[in-house]
Amino acid sequence: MREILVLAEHRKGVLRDITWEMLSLGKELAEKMEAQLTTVLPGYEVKSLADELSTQADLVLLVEDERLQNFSSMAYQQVLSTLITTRKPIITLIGHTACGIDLAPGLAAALGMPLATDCLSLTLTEKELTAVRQIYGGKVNAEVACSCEKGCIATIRAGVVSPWGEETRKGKVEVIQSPSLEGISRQRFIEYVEAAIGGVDITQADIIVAIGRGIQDKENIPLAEELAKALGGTLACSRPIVDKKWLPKAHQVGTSGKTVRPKAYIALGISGAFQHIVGMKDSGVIIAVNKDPRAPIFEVADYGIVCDLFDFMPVLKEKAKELLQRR
Amino acid sequence: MIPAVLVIGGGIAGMQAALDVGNAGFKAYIVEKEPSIGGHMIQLDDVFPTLDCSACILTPKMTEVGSHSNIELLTYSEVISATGHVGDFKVRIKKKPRYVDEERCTGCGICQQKCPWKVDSEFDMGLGKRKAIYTLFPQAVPNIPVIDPEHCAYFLKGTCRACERFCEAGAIDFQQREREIEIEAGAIIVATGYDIFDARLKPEYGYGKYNSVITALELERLSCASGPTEGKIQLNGKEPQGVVFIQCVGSRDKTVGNEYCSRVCCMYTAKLAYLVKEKVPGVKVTVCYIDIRAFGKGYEQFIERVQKEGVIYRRGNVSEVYRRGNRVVVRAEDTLLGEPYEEEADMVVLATGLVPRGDARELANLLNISRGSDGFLLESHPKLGEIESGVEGIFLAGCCQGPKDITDCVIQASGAAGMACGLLARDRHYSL
Amino acid sequence: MKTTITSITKKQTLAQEYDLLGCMQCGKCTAACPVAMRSHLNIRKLMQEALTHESLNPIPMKELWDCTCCSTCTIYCPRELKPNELIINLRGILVEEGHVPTTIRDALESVFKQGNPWGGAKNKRAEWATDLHLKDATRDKEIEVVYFVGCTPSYDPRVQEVARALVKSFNKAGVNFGILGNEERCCGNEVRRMGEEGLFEILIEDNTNVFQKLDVKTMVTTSPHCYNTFKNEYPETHFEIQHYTQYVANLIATGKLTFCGEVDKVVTYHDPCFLGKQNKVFDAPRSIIDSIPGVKFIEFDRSRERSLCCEGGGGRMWVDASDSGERLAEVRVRDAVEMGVQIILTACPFCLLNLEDATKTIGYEDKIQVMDIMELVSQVI
Amino acid sequence: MDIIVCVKKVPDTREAELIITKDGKDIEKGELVCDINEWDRYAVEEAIRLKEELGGSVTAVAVTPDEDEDLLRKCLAMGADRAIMVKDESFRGSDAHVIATALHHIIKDLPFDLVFTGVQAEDDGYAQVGGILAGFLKVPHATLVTQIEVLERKVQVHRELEEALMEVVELDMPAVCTIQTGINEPRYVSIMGIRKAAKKEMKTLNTSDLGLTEEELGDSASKVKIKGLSLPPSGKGAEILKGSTGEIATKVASILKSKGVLA
Repeated sequence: MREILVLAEHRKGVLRDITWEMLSLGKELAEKMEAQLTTVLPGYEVKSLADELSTQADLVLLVEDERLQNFSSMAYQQVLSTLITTRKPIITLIGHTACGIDLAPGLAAALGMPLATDCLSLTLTEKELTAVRQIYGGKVNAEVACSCEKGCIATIRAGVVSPWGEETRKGKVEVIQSPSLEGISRQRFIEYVEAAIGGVDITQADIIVAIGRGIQDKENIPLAEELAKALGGTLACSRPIVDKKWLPKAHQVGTSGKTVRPKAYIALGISGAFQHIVGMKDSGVIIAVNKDPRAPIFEVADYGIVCDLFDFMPVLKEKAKELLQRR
Repeated sequence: MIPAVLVIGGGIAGMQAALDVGNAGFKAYIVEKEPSIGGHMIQLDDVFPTLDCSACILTPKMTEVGSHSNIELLTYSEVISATGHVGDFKVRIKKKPRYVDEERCTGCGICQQKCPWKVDSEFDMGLGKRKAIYTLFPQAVPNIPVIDPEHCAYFLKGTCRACERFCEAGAIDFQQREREIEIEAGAIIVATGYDIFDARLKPEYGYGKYNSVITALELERLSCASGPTEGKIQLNGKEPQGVVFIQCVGSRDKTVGNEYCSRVCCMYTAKLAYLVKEKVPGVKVTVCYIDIRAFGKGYEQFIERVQKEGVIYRRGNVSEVYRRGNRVVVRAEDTLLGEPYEEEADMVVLATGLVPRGDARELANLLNISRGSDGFLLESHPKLGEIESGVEGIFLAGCCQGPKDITDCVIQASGAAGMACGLLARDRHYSL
Repeated sequence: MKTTITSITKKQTLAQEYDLLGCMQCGKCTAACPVAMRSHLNIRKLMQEALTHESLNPIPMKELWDCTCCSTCTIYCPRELKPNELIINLRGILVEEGHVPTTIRDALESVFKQGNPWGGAKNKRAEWATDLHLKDATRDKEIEVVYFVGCTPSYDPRVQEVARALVKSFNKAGVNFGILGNEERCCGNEVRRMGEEGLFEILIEDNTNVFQKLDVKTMVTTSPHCYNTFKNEYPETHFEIQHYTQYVANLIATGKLTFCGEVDKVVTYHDPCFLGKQNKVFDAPRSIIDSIPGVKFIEFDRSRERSLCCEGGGGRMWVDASDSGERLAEVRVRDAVEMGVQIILTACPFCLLNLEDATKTIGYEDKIQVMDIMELVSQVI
Repeated sequence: MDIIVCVKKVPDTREAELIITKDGKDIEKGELVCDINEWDRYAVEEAIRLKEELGGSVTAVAVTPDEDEDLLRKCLAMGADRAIMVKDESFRGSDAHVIATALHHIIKDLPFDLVFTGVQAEDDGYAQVGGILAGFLKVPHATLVTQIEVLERKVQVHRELEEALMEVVELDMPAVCTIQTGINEPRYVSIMGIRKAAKKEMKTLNTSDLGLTEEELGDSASKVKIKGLSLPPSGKGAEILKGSTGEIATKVASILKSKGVLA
């Protein structure tokens, strides 16, 4: 039976959203290719997760081993390469996450398979996989293709596919013996560490005013801070601001920062790298201010303002003050 | 060899030189630009380190000069040309019109009382007033007033003549004209003194912009009992609570072309600081200095005494003075603490340095003597010939040759007089 | 982390280069320094350290970046030494060692890559003037005046207004002028002061090559910073360099630029350090202001030679001071408000930005306005 | 501690308006300014910091179709000890697999304790080279590294996960790390520094020096090929608000109000 293989990603006993997103995408591909949707769950004492997965896959391959308790690219690679070699799926889907980025390239190299990473959408034919990706920081869309005749691997960007959210399959769970996992001791998981969080919790805010590179200078941050204050909101930022150490990590929105869902999200001078967009796309209303009309942020924003944010900030601040005073 | 010495300048150096020459039995002429002899010293209050009253020690000397049988005073006069050579100089002198007949005037002073026209007094550094007919100061020698035609109503409008009406001696003479005379002398002693550095050239101190920023000489006049405030240290009728002295204003400063140390400012600052402390109860006095140069006899002890009186010495040059409310702020670094600071004050006193007289170049050309790169008249040798000018028969005395204190002026003047007399005496010896 | 320091400066070299033996440690430099009261930067002490210590390691001296290069220390030095240049030299060591604040790093890299420190794209330099249809000075040989716009007026939307206002005046007065368009590059004044001497040399060479192709008599700059370096630091400029205030003052004096309106406002003028203190251009800007009908002009207490630095020079547009405390631009704005001034005028992009920023940080936006002289002029011509 | 850092030059597209070439497979790069890939720059800095702390050497390596000497000079100026550039026109259009193959050929004969790459490149953003290279070299690896501590024959690294979480992983050396931005503050490279670095060793090789065959190179060897590029329409999705700044601010305020977050 032809197969679409999806790697189930989980951490600390919980399946991650990306897994459901990939299953959703996998279901679409499987239906088109008349293939079986199979998901692989490497882990230890994760039977319950396998049951969960079975609601949206035809087959769940549960690989249980104490050494698979936490994600390890070396161990996962062995599990997957063994399975792929024997089962020969048309395509293997992995999340373009911290886990997938660590795993997929080495896996592809070991199997000699083509790998398309960070894909937004996939089209599969008998011979070819076509993927849409973003390049140049999201300013250009690229259509890339590779052969899938001898199998292929794709990593999927988080948050671009909607999960089904309901039971679509009644799959069975098959327990698979873990491979020998030789040599994995050269890479050892030690622990998880929470990034230091300051006094703020941006996830609790109703209004977020977020700044990006466009703020230009640390000195300009107070201007945004004042605006946030005037709106009764909280200041957040994109990754470069934290990289420059202009704001503490606790303010960062995005994959490596916080995911936020405020009622309103105002993005000031944020171009909209996907790592950021993932962290805020579910906000109630998104208003983006950017000089560049082609900035990717406008794709997710509900309202866009193409102007210099330094012109805009003070005016909006005044407007907000006015409104609040009237109240 | 003409047995007479021409002394140019009637300040302390010129007076001392003339007295020594006169006492040696030679004729001495003093040519003085101003209407009276006395020079800068007569403007001072007390002198360091003894705290003697300057006028008290100087007026007897002035009187002696005025009445000395061998000394002829040519006040309100200027040298306009000189020819000849050692032993036989011919010097032409311009006598400016006083509009007062020197022969007739009795010095009663009624003319000054009756003159209705008030003018800022140069002698009081503009802090007090004089009349359009005036003597520089009450003890002026000669005690003969002059009329200042730039302010006299008669010269300006052709009316008034109050002085003429009240002068019982009939000495007022509006018809007087400038005259030239020629004097012959065997030797010349140049004792033309110095000018005070113009503090406006250091705009960062705000002199001329803020009333509370004054020069040290202005403070001398305020402190002087005969001055415009009768010795009270006051500005606009108020005593200052904080006084800051800024040293080295116009001295040791290449930006204004004065690389040299003015030698007297450290000591006169200490003296003035002492006087302020003494006269104003509770006043805070700060002296901002670069180094303290107290090398004379008793000077170091004097500085110590002033410090012990409570004057705060802070090492570090002041960068600027600016306004804050009704007061001014002095900004400096305390270089000993390595700490910049700002100090508020009601009075800032600029210890302005000594600069060559404005006409030093003209005088040097006229006498064919040299000037140094600093603009002062040049001695023949910096160590061994501080008195000789380089032209035989012409000697230097006092601050025209470089900044120095009263003590050194007097010494150099006596030296110059001695050398001049020696020159003249050489000839007398032969003729005997 | 251990750091290997390869170019610690030996005292002999510094002493010779900056005549440190001539320093009398009077402290006037530090006293005059606009940031000394708030910063660890003590230039007098630094002079002594450079002289007496065996070697000087500037790497831990974060305060070196506090200097605004206003040059007051140098202008005031009674021994005519150049303390400011010592700071620039020490920054040069930091630059060579790579130890510069990231924002300075980004600015310098942007100058190298894009020809401006603001990160703007090289080929968007003349975008501000697209709708103005200005002559291209690199092609049009008939041009008499080259208008050197400068980086900040080219890219900063606020300061672009100044360039537009100046263009309006030039057009009104019939000046035959052009701009260098995308061939214009950073003048390097700030680059030199950030210690990047190598990059400054490249900029001199590149700019001089462009200038030499032009057969012009006069170049006019918006910024006093460009004016300063062209006038005093470029070895070969075969034409006359003028700051716009000088050029416009002359246009007004010769009757070429006339006014047709009135400004009923109380204004003052803030002297930019690079125009006033450093180049003694005090009267030209004042004569322009005086000629604007209706304007009531009041001087700041600290004006002309005694003007207060806005803290925008010497790379300070790209780096924060190492300390907190009231910024001088804020002091300036407070003073102006107290004086009853409605508009603070200035003639430098950095002063404009800093002063305007200060009105906001102290909440005086409604009380006072900050404008470039040209902006006010353009309202009434 | 011998560290090899793989670097790449990329065009700076942040402020630029991009134009797609006629063949639709690339963007016009003529007007764009190129510089070291942001992630690689952090990688070079990290390598140099480790060398400064622990001794050893840093070798910068680039595989490129263009004359990228300036890229490697910059790495040398930052503090790398030597540089190797493999230049071949056939690298144009290569996918990560080909680049990793070439890098593997260079690195396999060099002594090393660590190999660094950036997590990804600013241009294609594949995030593959480091992982594939580790596979070829048969050494353990870690991606998205934000902190490195060198211990006895092993390194302990922090990997950046999602939701502000970090994973601490230990790797036996030799190992490959792909470096995430923010791990350090890359130093400035001065013009003087670049001039001085001219004295340092820089080797330029071609593909035959590496024993690479044509089948292993170029577009034909790439497993993943670009079919075509397109520009996303500007402002897709967002309703662009127009008018004066004041008008826009009023609209924004009413939008916020309608969402119940203001007043």
